[in-house]
Amino acid sequence: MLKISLGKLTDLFDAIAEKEALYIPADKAGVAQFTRYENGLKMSDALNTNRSAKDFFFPQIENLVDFKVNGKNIEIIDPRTEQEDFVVFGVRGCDARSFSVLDKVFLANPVDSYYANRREHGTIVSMACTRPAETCFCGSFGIDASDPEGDVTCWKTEDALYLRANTEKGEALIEKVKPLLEESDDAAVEAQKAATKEILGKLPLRSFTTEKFGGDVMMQAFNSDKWNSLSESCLGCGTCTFVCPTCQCYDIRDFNTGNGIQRFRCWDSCMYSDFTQMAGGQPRLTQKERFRQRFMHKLVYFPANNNGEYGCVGCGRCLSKCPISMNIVKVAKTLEGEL
Amino acid sequence: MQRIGVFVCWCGSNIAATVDVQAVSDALAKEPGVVYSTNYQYMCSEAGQNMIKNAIKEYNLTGVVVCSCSPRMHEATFRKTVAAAGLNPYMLEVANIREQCSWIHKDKEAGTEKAIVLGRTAIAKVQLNAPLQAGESPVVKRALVIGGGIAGIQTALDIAEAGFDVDIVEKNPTIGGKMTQIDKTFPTLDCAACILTPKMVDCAQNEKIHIYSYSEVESVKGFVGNFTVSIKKKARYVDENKCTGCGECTTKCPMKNVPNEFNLGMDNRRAIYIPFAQAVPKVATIDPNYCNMLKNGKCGLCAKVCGAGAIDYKQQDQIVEEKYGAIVVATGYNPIKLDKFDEFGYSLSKDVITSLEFERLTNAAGPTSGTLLRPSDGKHPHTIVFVQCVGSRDTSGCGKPYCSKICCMYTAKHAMLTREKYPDTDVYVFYIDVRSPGKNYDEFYRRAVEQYGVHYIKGMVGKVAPRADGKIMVQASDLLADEQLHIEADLVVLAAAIEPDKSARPLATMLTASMDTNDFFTEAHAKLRPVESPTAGIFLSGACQGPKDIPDTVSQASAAAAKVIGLLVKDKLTTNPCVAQSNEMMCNGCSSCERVCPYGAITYVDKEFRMPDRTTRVRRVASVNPAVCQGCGACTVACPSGAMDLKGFSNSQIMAEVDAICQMK
Amino acid sequence: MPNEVKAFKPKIVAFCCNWCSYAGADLAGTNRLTYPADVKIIRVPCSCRVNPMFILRAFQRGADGVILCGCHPGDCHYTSGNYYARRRMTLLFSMLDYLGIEKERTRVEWVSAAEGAKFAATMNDFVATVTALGENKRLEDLRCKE
Amino acid sequence: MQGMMISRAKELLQDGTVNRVLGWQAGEFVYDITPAVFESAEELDAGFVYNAFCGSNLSKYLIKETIKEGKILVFLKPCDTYSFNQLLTEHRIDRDKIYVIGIPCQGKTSGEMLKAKGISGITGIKEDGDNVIVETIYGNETFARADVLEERCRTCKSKKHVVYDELMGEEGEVLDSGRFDMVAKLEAMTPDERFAFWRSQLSKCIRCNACRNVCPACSCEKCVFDNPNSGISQKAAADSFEENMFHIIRAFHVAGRCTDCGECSRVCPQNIPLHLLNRKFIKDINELYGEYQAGEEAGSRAPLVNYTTGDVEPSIVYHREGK
Repeated sequence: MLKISLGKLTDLFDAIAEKEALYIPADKAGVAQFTRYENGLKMSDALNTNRSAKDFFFPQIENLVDFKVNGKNIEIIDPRTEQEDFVVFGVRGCDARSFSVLDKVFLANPVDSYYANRREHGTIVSMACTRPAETCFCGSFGIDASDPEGDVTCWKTEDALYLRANTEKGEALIEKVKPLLEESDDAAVEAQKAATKEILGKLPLRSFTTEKFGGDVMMQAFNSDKWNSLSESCLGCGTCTFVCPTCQCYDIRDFNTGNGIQRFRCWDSCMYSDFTQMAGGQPRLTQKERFRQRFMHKLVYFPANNNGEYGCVGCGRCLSKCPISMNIVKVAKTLEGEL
Repeated sequence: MQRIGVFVCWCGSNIAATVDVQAVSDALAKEPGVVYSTNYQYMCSEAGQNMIKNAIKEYNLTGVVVCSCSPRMHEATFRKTVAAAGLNPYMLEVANIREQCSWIHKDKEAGTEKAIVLGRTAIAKVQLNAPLQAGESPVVKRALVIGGGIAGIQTALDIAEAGFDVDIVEKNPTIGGKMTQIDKTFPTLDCAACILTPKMVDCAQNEKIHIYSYSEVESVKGFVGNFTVSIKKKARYVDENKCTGCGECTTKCPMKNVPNEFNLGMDNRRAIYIPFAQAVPKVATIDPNYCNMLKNGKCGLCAKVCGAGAIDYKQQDQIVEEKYGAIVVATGYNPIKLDKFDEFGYSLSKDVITSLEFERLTNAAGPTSGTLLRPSDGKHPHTIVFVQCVGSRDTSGCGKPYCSKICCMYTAKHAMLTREKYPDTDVYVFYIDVRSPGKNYDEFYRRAVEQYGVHYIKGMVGKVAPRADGKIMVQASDLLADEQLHIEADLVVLAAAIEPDKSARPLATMLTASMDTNDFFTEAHAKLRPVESPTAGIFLSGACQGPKDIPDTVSQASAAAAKVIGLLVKDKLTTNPCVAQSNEMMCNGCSSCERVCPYGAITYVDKEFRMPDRTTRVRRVASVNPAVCQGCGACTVACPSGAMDLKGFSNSQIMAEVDAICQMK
Repeated sequence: MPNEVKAFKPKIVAFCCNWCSYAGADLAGTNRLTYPADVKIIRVPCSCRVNPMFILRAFQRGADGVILCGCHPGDCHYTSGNYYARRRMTLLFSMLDYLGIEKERTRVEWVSAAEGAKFAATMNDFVATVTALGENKRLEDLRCKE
Repeated sequence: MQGMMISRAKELLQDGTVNRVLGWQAGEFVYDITPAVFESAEELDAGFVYNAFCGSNLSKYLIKETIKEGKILVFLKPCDTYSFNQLLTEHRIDRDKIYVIGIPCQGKTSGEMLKAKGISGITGIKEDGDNVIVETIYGNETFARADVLEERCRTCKSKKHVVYDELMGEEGEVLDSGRFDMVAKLEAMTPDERFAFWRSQLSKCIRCNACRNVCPACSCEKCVFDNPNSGISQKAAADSFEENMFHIIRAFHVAGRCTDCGECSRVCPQNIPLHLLNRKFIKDINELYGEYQAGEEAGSRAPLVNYTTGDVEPSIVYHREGK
């Protein structure tokens, strides 16, 4: 185990930022968000960022291809430039797990080269939680918030930051900043882990489980009439989708710049009435169907296609951000009685 | 994708001198959608137009852009050209490269560059043009005239003369209006009644004219060519068809002390009355405010004396609905109330009167049978002071800011007639300016001064104070002599400003016709369309549009009639195709568009829609009447969902123009 | 001289009412009153046809200034259109200012069909104002400026 | 109050006045209240709640609800009644199918405010006079109620119900609680400061459309931003221009119609003070065209579909006080 005193944290950040782009959670205009590190940027004390860390690999908007129009001729241009290496520091256990969910979508054949390229160049430095919120339920998905996954795992104690490399990429990063770090035993880390585990055991959602949805329940769940009342108050906004670390739907659109076309993709939400517009219109005609789609996807369809892995990591963002406080926990709890 | 032809005009050297027309047509040839691009000396010439026609055929053009002078100049010309070649005339756009380019730029490079941008902008627009068809709407061949004064009468007679049915709605029991109260008319001094009453009788006898007397307009729906109007016939408690106008009832009615409005309250009439001897229709009316039978159920004398059995105490207001192709507003004017003008003592002395009251005092059918007597003691006045501009040209807020126009002339008339009939009378006229333009008007005024010895004094009266001995002290300044005057007068006559009738404002709302701040109706164009309201199918006659004397009123009345006739002879109206259109699928039914529409062209209908989940739902959606819409586009911006768009100037067309102008190149 | 820094030429979009200011612009042309070629006119039936969306669109696409010309209050061809335009534009401009966007980049002027000289003077003044402000940065869309 | 509301709702269901009740349903925690429709006494007993976290403005749900059969009972807080009237003005809801009970509101507690004060792991909340005691797995904390109210409640415009069929509690009054102070503060800044402020705020926007979808004034059948034919449809803001445009157009579309219910700011997951845009328009309208409160009176003519011949010229923007 390696450690660095908190007083030298800035040196660590500076050292990383010197070699590659570094992003850390920082408070900006009242909310915690991953921000490109520049000397002096202070790390946020918030439990988690408002937006998840998926943005780094699956940004909200990205150009896929440019068409340059010249009179009656069109030139096709790949807008991608060399991707720089980057480090995302301070990813929580839930978000750290979300990448493996996203990988199952974007790295499955056919591989999404835009996503793969970013994954390749990104190093994840995760941070153990010590003060989880009542909305946290990552434990329901087997995530250990006190010892999160990632290329490097960190623990922040009163006086020091402890680091452990988990992967080759992690080793490489540690190697680059080795002179700043000192060897240490893991007593402080073990103590923190034990304390955090005790708190996790007290969380209101500690016993929440989605187990019932893993079996052969697709039609039963789909046909439940509980969807009517559950979806009744849904506004059809995209808040849950856009703060979710595992939602991966997107739309591809063309923007006419006046001199050409930029073909870009951007996040889309299955909750939107104009989601998946096609020649025949949107296949899910009512908000109930759209609402059902999102939760069926996370709880039933995704595990059915991915060896039982759910499309949720229990980060709790939707619990605190949904304008009408409808969320996956309420949905799962209401439906499980039906199964 | 359109197949667009571009035609760049040299306009001789007007364009070609500062714009490289060859460069423009070459550059525009490269634009997407352009299949043909050329330039020529005079596109508007027959040869130029033939080039366009031939190219449309040869290259199967679906859209045409002409880069030339202002579309205000030749858009119509080129529309006809493309239509002649079989293209929809609205598939044409004109790029203004003369007035807005070659004529204002001296630098040929800059001018050429701008001309290319303007051409590209027109191309971008025409890409999104859609063929438009002018609509048609039928015309109901009947006109309504609101107001039965001399304006309304003249308009109705002229329309009827052309063979169209016309109805007059008059709120009083008789038609005739203000002119019936006037004694003589300037500048000829012929008797008002002698020239008016034959016209009133003509109206009554004309088969094409129907008079709704003692009636008011309740509501107006519809649009040019097709109005539906509800008219309220107020109960007069006398059967119009039975009453012979013998007048027996009006002499027997015991309620003798009803102020007679015809004589402005200077004498009395009965509760059942005929306003004056030549009233049309000559039918009695019961005044429900005074009739004892109607108020208390006692009396019934008139019914007893009526030989025709025309009295009907149970009569009710009646609503009649009629359809009209055109509506003429002729609601006229009234003198303003003078209670705000304490300095003139109108409410302090009976011998301070208005000019209209003076008319009645000199009229043979008036309260004094035409002998000029003071209202207070019935004596001959020996000194009379006329005060002009009472409440006119008044920016203090008490009166009206405008000139009432008629006062100078009728005051000259009053002064002259007084001096002629009563040469021993001293007559003073106080004026700010004497305004006497008009045929024989200035001569008339000069006669009053020079031949009749009327004392015209430039200056305003400061104070009019009645004295206990019956004399009225008039304090005034003579601006020319620069001295204060004190005149002991027997009678003071105030030339009160005139204002539109109070019924005009609610009527304007019903008609969606606009008014100015003084409640005069606004004309469609102050110079070129002076007898039309901006609202199609609504015409203006007489003083409702602005102060007017009788000759002007009659001129405008006939002009309005001519415009109405011009409308009614058409079987169908073609409508401007560049009108608003509501996309019902996106309309929220919120009424924002309806509220900003100056023409009342938008109505709401409940329609059944198939919803995405295959249920049906009734929704309130906007519907634009293309015959009424004038295409301003106010609704398109008021509409938050973008459901309302304007044909020919659509959101996407305008944005395409913006894009083309801003494009980097 | 390819290396010379090009003087800033603003892009100006002018929305003109067909009945007054468009005719006023024609009159300016007829009288050969010059104003910079940077001004490009879009003809609209009435100032009330101009949607705030169009104005933002112009800035997005690279305009440096947008001016709306309509009939003088009281003279609207459609009786009331310019009154609505007046309220809409007042509020829109105030909002742009509130967001810190240079208020001088937007303007409303009432120009009648007879005021060719006023049209030219207005455009000269507006172009000078916008030129002094420089390029529109605060409401630009870089995608349209490549 | 909750008990009174439930028993009155039961009566109205019982006597057939209404066939369902629009209210709030308790959630997992004390604060995650969801708007819900209740159809029976049992459902009301099981889940109906009215507490300091029932912030949702229920009026917009009536658009959907009044399409259905039968009459619905709705509980409206004072500020919700303004939205209700505005929806009536715009013919979006059917008054005949609604029974309105006005309920008092002492201001709603903000979960976001608690979070900003470092609160986490909430297990319960108790009210104690003017204080709020927050129970968490990390211990209890006490706050003055006024300090943890929603922003819109700290600057509450009115405790008066402008429409109801029945009122529970006292008739309230229109308040003057300085709701334009922050707008005035921004106006007093330099344009550069304002630009920096709004860039930092609007750049947070994730275009989730929560503000739009919750807004009672944004009730379009199809929003221009969802309509590919509008030319401005977006699913994500590609750059600062699109961030600005969305919020300018949205504020403009509701200008004169926005009742200042504050739902937009309450629901924004990124805590953007969106109400400051709407309030700017309201403040301008009040100052330039005379006081106007949208929704105060059903059927009133909104300032942007109205005019006077003497209105100020747009150039007033250049001459106004401030920098």
